[in-house]
Amino acid sequence: MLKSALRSRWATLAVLALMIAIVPLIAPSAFYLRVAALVWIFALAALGLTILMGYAGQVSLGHAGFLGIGAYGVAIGPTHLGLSPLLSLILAAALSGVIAYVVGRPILRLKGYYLAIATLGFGLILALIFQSESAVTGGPDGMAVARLTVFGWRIAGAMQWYWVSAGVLLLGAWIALNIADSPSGRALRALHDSEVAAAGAGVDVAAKKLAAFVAAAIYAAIAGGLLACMNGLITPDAASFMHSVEFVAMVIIGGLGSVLGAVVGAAFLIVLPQALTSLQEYEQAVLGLLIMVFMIALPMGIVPSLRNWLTERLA
Amino acid sequence: MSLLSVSDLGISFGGVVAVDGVGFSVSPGEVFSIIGPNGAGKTTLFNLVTGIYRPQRGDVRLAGQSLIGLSPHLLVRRGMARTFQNLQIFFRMTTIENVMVGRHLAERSSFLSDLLGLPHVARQNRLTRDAAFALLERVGLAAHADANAGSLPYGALKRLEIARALAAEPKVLLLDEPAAGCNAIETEAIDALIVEIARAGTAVVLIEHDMKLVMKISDRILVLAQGRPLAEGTPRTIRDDPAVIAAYLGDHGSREADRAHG
Amino acid sequence: MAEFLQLLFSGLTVGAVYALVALGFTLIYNASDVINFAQGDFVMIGGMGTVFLAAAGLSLPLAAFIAILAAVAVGLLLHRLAIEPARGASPVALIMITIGASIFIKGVAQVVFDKQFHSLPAFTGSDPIALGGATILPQSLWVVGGAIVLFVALYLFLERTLLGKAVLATAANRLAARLVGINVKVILALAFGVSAAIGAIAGVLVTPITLTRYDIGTLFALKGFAAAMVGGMGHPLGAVVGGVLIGLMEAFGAGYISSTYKDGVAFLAILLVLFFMPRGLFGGGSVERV
Amino acid sequence: MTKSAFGRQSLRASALQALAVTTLLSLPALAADPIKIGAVLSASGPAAFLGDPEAKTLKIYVEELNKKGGVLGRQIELVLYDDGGDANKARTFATRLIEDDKVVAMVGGSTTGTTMAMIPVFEDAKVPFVSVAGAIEIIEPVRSFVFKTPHTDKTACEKIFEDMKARSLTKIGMISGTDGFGKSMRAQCLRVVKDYGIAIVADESYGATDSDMTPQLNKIKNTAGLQAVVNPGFGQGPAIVTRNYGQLSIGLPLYQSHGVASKSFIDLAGPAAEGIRLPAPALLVADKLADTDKQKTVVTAYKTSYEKAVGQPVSTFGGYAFDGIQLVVEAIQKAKGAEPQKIRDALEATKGYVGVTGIYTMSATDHLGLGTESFRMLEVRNGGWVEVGAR
Repeated sequence: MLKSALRSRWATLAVLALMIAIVPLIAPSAFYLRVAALVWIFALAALGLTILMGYAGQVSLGHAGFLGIGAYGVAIGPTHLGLSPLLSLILAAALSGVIAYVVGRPILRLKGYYLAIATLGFGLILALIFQSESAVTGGPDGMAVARLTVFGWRIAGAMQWYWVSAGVLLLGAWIALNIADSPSGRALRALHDSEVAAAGAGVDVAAKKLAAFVAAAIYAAIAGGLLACMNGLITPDAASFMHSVEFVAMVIIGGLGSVLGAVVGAAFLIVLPQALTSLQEYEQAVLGLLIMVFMIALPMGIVPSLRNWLTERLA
Repeated sequence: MSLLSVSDLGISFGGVVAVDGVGFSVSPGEVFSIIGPNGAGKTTLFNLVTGIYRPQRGDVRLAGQSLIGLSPHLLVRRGMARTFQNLQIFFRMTTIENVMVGRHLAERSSFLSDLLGLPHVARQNRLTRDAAFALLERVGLAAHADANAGSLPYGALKRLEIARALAAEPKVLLLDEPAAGCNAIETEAIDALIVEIARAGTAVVLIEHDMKLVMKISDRILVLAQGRPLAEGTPRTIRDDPAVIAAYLGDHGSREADRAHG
Repeated sequence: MAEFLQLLFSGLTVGAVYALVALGFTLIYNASDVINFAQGDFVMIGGMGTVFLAAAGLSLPLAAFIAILAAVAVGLLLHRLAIEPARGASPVALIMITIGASIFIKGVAQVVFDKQFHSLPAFTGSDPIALGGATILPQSLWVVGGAIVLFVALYLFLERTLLGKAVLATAANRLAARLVGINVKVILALAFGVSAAIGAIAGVLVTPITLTRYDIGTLFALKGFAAAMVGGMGHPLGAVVGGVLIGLMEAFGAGYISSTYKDGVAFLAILLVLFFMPRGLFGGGSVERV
Repeated sequence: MTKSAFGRQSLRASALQALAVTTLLSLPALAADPIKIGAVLSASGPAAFLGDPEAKTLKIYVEELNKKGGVLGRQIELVLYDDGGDANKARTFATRLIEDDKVVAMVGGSTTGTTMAMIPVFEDAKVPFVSVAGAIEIIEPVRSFVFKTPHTDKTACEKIFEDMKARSLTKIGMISGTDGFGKSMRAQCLRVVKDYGIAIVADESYGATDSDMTPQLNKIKNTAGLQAVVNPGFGQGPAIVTRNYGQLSIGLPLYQSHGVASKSFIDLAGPAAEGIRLPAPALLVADKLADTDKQKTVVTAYKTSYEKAVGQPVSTFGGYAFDGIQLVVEAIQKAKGAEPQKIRDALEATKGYVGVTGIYTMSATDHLGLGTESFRMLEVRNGGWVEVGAR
């Protein structure tokens, strides 16, 4: 009973909502709100990977590329095309989905490490385009992004961005949870374990993988758009390989396939560098060490391990 | 009237002929077994029939329509389901979810409505769950419905695979060694289950090494040797066929077959 | 013609480096199914180690030798402390562990060494050799020659020695290898050690050409990984061919088409190769067993 | 006033200090409080060769200053963060400096990208920000609280083209890095090149991490009528370009940018560096400066203390940071207080400040205050820098 309560999607959403509600109450300054808003935004992108990697078991080492599409879409739309930032965000998300749909078909036929290198290559090419097409993207130093305006309300300041990002994350989490417990979600989780058996049960494996890939791309693009608007500037390193790696690390450290895990993983990797600043030049070494230790000691990830521990304790 | 008819099927891998000139047909309600020594091409034959490999020669027809070139998930739609020799269980899911996946084709919802969690998705989930639960009851796994599939014993997983295949409401069910690795009691349960499935009107195609089981429940048997058909007929004719005895059953096998009948 | 030759030399030199890194990837992958993203950092340790030991007054060969030993030690530690305890983890988790290791090695290197670029003197002078209107540096010959020697040595080791055959056996079937009395743990450690040595030797060879810095490993890891995949993961010859191919594509792409998308050319080619041959050039077709 | 001040520093301040503050009412209430100056630099990551010497310079400078008693009788507390070259991280650290650390000024932003990301934070908070990154966009248009110390890449281009014109080199090739520095400088050079009657007949680029540029250089070499080549870029790229340039025996004059102005460039590029010219600040030729040179004292002092503490040759980048923090400290001194607004006003009023990079004279319309005269054209001779040409 308790176990199923802990697993229910309303429990997850409630925990998430609680986290979101508490942070502003205990945050000593706007800096903490900014860090929290970054956590929500990166968690949103990580949620896309939760669907793709956690549910469907398809690795992507190019996720940041789609983040870049969203971010640059929001930057380019108002600057070069005269579109409103909000419309640009929506169009960028759609474009990201379309691109994922087109490249996903050939790429998703690959498996395991081959899929990893193909997505990695695709992400690198995107990052390279953002860096090279200076006339449109501003080149390596990036470009300025117009403020986001939603129905006349101009979003500015840490507090407003905190609530906007938290709201979008909640929506994203709700959708990810909906998928998990639906015919499509079951199909994705099934093909994760056995593609032949899933096909044998009537699941159109290629189509479902593609749907997950597109969904992941849209999540990433929306996160990228929000990031760009919040910072008012976007640089190509947002789409870099290291950020793709970070997203994978987020979903694995948090707990593969767990919605709350993606949030916890994002929090871990966003807050950690802030906490490690006192270590100065040892920061990187400690970061690498912590990633290794977590992967080895908690292979299931933080949230599932914690949940198991809780259910065992309470059972 | 035959439901599934296979004719002159053949494939080679890198010059080695794996299956050659195999044909058979199965009628609704019939239990048709395929036997043969290891490496005779039984599982390859299954993979050809279920569209996992594309045959280089021959034809597979279900209710008169050719299935050649259709991808596996479309075959299910036509009414064909199977189980796997080495288990293909969804280990990250619960027992009942495994069977629910089997209901995939019967489910009415789109990806979009799924991610928006529309009310009819919840209704659909309930319907699927009920149907899956009924199947679990039928194979005797209802008590483990919410357990992680990975925690079930081997014999139970074999039955779980059958339940998942049945969830697609197939006209033809292909079972690849459903009793392999099971103890006597588990084998008994599977044996009863297969008979019951056939009695309900489903055509069952069975690959099995347990001769006792095969001889007991089969209506007809096809013997494969080195990818080619060696003999076909009722359990009695097969048991008495000198070629089969020589090539495959041997002394031990025929004695076992005797015991099954006696 | 001269231009073609110049691009060819350039591509071969760079390709030889990629090939060596890919070879290291392949060896570890074969023995343990792990894609080691810290492979590039062995190259860095080889180069940076030699630079700093030489600066401390050691002769170049001795400095290089100690640096290679240091890389081997790091390789063995990586296996013992990070890969071995995570046995049975998913491939993605293993990738993340090696990426964590790579970040860790870089983090330590920037403290132990520094964050500046460094170079080594060329082994046999830096006067370019003219050849058919093009020029090639003597050090390039060292790199290409070194890659050939290492590849042949690895080939002979795997095919002709009992220990090498044990590595191949472990790669083919770990359980069976254990059953016939092969100490799988030792074999895996050996694979990490040898792989680290190959990387470090590559580092010593290329530093006079490409320069080195604490974080140079990421680039080598990405290109080496790509080379290994183009060749077909797990095939030593495929790794070498893949490496040289990528080196050549980059050089000819930059020379004849555009230098802006040089890195893109290589990865686009990878996407195309995998599109037509999903298991790489040497991976062959595989039949899924169910 | 006193109450809130106590509240804020209660953790750190000893009872004794508190007593001192309350008794010595004639002094400012926070006299014993250190002045907090922030710095966000790319001390690691791809731009580490910028951020690393910058970070080291700031640390050395602040330590020395504090030993001498600090400024206005108060110690300086340097709050230093490493953004790893990531604009998003830089922005977060900038927020942290303002919101949490409450710094009164900031020196940093190793790259143009990170600087641009941080500018809005400081503009909103009205805290002066002295950038150590190159591009001209940082101070054009002028932003009230944003200053910078490095020469712009435009000035570097002008200096190079002046020299080319003097040597009547009119058809040139360009090979630029695709990093922020290389791209920005290439764009500036293209903008001003016509003013000097020079034509760019070949225009190539290379990736920041490329290890072989012979393909691109070969293309340039085969361009008809070529008289010289210029290489806007920083990092290891220009060193490899220089080596490849020598390997292909192109033999024409090669100009590098101030992006490689450090002795270590000569070490990396090896013998092929011989004869190369580049625009650089006086810092590189400290020992060869005439005794009458205004910059001689400050340049020699910085060079000596940096090289003694770090054990590596000075670079222009460290110099930018040195000038940055020095400008801020001078401004605090002049303003006789550490309020951000006062520091800003004093910075803008900087007149004839002699730094290691050049002599700064700022105004409401110029938040850099350096001209081409701060650059010296140097040539590599016998493995060292020599000043050439008229200034």
